[in-house]
Amino acid sequence: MATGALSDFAKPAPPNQDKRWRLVDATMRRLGQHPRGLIETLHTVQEAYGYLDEEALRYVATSLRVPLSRAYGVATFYHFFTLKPAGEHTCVVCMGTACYIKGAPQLLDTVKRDLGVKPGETTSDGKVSVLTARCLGSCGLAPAVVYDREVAGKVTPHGMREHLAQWKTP
Amino acid sequence: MNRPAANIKTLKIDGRDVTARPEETILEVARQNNIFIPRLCELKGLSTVGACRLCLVEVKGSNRLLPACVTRVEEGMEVTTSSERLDGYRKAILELLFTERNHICSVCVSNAHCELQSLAQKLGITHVHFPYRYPVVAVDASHERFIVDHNRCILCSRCVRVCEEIEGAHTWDIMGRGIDALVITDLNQPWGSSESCTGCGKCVHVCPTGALSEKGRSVAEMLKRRQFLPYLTLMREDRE
Amino acid sequence: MTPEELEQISESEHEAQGKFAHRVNVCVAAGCLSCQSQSVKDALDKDITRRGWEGRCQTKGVGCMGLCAEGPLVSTDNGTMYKGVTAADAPEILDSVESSPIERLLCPTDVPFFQRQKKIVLENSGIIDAERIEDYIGSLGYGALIKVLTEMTPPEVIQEVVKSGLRGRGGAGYPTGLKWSTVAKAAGPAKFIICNADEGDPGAFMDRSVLESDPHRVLEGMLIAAYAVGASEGFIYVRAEYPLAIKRLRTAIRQAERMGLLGTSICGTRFSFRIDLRLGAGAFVCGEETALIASVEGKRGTPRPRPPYPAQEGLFGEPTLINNVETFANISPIIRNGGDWYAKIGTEKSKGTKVFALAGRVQNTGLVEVPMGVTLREIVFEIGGGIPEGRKFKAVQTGGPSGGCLPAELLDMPVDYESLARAGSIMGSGGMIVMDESSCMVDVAKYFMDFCMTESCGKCVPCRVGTYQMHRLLESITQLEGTPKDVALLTELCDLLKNTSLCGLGQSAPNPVISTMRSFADEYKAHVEERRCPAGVCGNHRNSEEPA
Amino acid sequence: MRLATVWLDGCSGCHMSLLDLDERLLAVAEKADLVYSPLVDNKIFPEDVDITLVEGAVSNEEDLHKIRMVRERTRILVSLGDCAVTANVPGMRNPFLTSEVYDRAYRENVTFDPGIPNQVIPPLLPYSRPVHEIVPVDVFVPGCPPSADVIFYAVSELLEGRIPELSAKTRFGA
Repeated sequence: MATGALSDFAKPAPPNQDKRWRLVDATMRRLGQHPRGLIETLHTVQEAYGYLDEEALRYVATSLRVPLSRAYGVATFYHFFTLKPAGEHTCVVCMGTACYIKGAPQLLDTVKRDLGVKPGETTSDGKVSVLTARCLGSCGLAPAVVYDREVAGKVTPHGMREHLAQWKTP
Repeated sequence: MNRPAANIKTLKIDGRDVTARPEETILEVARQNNIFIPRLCELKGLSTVGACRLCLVEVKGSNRLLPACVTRVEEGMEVTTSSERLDGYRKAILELLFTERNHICSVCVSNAHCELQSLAQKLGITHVHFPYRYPVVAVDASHERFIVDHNRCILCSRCVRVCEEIEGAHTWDIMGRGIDALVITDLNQPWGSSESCTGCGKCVHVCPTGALSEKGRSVAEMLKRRQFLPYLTLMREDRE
Repeated sequence: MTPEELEQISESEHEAQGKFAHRVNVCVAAGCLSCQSQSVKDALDKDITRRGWEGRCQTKGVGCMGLCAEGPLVSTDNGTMYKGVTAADAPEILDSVESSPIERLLCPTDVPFFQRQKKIVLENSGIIDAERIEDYIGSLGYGALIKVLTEMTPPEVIQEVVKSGLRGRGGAGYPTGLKWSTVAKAAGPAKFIICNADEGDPGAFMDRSVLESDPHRVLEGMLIAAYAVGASEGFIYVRAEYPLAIKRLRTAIRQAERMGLLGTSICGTRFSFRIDLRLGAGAFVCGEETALIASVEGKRGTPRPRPPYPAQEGLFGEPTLINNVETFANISPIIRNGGDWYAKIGTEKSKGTKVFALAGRVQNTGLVEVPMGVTLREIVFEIGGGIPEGRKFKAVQTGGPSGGCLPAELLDMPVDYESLARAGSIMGSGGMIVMDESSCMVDVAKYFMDFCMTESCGKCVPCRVGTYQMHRLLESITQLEGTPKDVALLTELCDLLKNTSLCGLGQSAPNPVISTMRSFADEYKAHVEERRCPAGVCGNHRNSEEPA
Repeated sequence: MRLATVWLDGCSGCHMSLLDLDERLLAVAEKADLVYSPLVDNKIFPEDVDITLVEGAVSNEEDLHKIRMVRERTRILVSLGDCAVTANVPGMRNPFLTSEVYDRAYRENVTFDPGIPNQVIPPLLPYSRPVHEIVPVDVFVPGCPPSADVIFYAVSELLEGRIPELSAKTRFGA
């Protein structure tokens, strides 16, 4: 094989000067620049940027020599990955069994009523993203909600309403 | 090619004595002996995935049903390819496929040439007793020669496999999961804008339904050619 | 690392801890942390400085003490446990170590919740500092590893595990020793160990707790397994949703590497083993072994038909041993005390103990470890303290979305693999959700079907479309718009999915429906024939706790 | 035997195919009275019909009312053709909201006096549905339309008191 052909497919340069690409590159290097490092690398991108956009997917896929469609297939298979930027705040309602039978559906109703968004959506002002989790493993504290990475236990619709109101006021 | 007799397995399919090479699957052996086993995801020349579950057969001594496309023959195996139970399951699976997307045979390019449609007839399906889903899914006609109509897709993944394994482009893959899964090209972009697609059309011809078709075909006009698949496989084997 | 060196570390650890006249342990596992237990520990430390007690009283961040509902939990060296502690209580707690306990915060430990448990997997939880390898070594940690490396051949190790009767704690209960010997016998240039820490059942948090409270125990179990089957590389596939567990595992791996307990030529022998983490990304189906392997390989986590089994052709096509966290956590005590010791605990076919995550409508929610064979009644009513608010018990759900709902008639059934299977449920990974009369069992079935539908990978038709159809039918029944015909369709789909789905997720997805239809048929009947929900849960207007 | 045919939401192609029986219509007429049909004059669907052939999907409130009444008064109900069996082309609107369908039909594609009629046209149901999703159906004759041969075979068998086996003779889209 001609070396010229190979060099055409040498590792591409990061999409821009953003320093966070160095973290992404470090993960890819650690995993030997191998296609099997795809998921780990996507984790790093999401941690650094908050979500996976087309540019990032293209960069990671080409760098790891993963077909574009496969990278997209993987990124959309796993619910932990998101292709859209999240809101300023996130509110994750746990839908584990214990939380479900202890009132998680009522919490979701509260979110819907107060913010007008369904799980997976972000309010139109970009303030709050609402998500559901399979189970946070905080079943002893059911129902549980994560407000911006902080787990809150035994949440009531009233308590939730107050918390959401805090976010709404600038 | 001569093989030592010890390497030949003997088994029974539907009461018939048949012989097979050890690496062969129940489906391959059945096919050689003109015993019909329905299937939609399997296609000779592509890897097997065991996904459509139509080729499930009963094997004596196993309490589970086994997919004929991936189950290798064993000495003394007794296989039943058709029974009231199996036929019931197969009909239910086909009916589920009809409910999943919008399969309107009467206006489909593949009408009369569709594997889903003909299997349904063969298995005696005259109506679907599960409720239909009626999803909103797109038709992408951005490619200059081909069309993908997700209304007709059964997610058999033949297009994904032929593109990866035979053409080597890996333009197709599946995105999402569960009932929301969809076949996509590259980064879920219009097929016409795909960078990796070579336009070879193999995906169109392995597609069992009207999901992938050539442009300019009207109802019932899309005939699929498959002869290239065994041909390519054979020619590549000989090259080694 | 030699046995002598290990002994030395252990001794100096005991000496260092023995220097303190008093010790206060604060739970810093995820449950209590989310009730601000870290601030309790900080306040204690601050008050110790204020008193000048630095050399006299030690505070220690420890793992889960079990009674998560009452957190933050704090225990002192005189055996007192406090519940619901806040930072403001710190001075009073320090006062109490030298006087009488604080009645106001007292959490009695002479109650069945603590007394009826038998701790093997959780023996160090709530006692040692998960972030210090020395503390683990001081509690006999890595002794089992040294023992196998210096005194036992790989077949002897496997023999010990076979003798123990240990069965996989991830769900199906496959005999662990048998699995190990299959991988040991498989030929391959490389073999792999995978620890499945993608705890996926909603309502289960046993594995998280073990990883957060005692991560070295899992590493040691994997090391022993690697030695026994001849593997040189291992992966822990852990949920990305468990950041604390990930952090503590990373710390533990680094510490073990630094001490020469992981890496090349471990303890001066020819045995080498590396462990790396792989983060799960939110796909329940990755609990299925072949899907898990695909995910570790960086692909979509879709299962493939078996055979070939992972023990023959697994990760990267090589023989692979997959066990879950709790299974690995059982290994070092088995090696330390012998398989015969372990086999004496539990029932004839289900040996040892099992950790359950007790949650739902029960007084004492939290983590419990009990010998196999105790009855559901003992767990729910004695250990769990029964149903709060004077309500009536209705069912206990085990095994998550693959399991079933067990009614009051089955409360006296012993909890072991066979009994649960006979009753139409499974052991599963150990989630146990208690429901009272305020839960509608059709609604619960719908909940689990929603879960299975969302988690179906979409590869095989029966699971992909069948779970959708079943969910839709249950949706219409719980909207009180269903008909008896819908129930008949549900029954048909249960049978279809069970017998034709590709993997365990689809095959077991109908279990919650089957088991509720069997034990609570009258509830289904009320929904479709009388358009009435006996529990008052279903219908177009969900009962909300407050007015709109 | 008392025979009826009903026309719900369909293109009438199945009735055309029925007329294609030509001289075989006489053979049918010897054994059956056509007591109700868009092809004959009776305006009221009678009681005690032995066999009713239904063409078309159940798409609006009138269809719904009619098929329930027909089912009550019929011994053997036959779904004739793909629209009755699968909802077929009428069902192609089902992924969309009825409001979108009305807009497309009466506003977007209309140049003279666009507007949704509120009289004469019976309101659409949310979905256009196969007959058997509304009432129990005894015999299914798929096809778009089923050929005259298939219809003749099906009707002949029914008139002889047998349930026809049709899957070998016709299919969806045939």
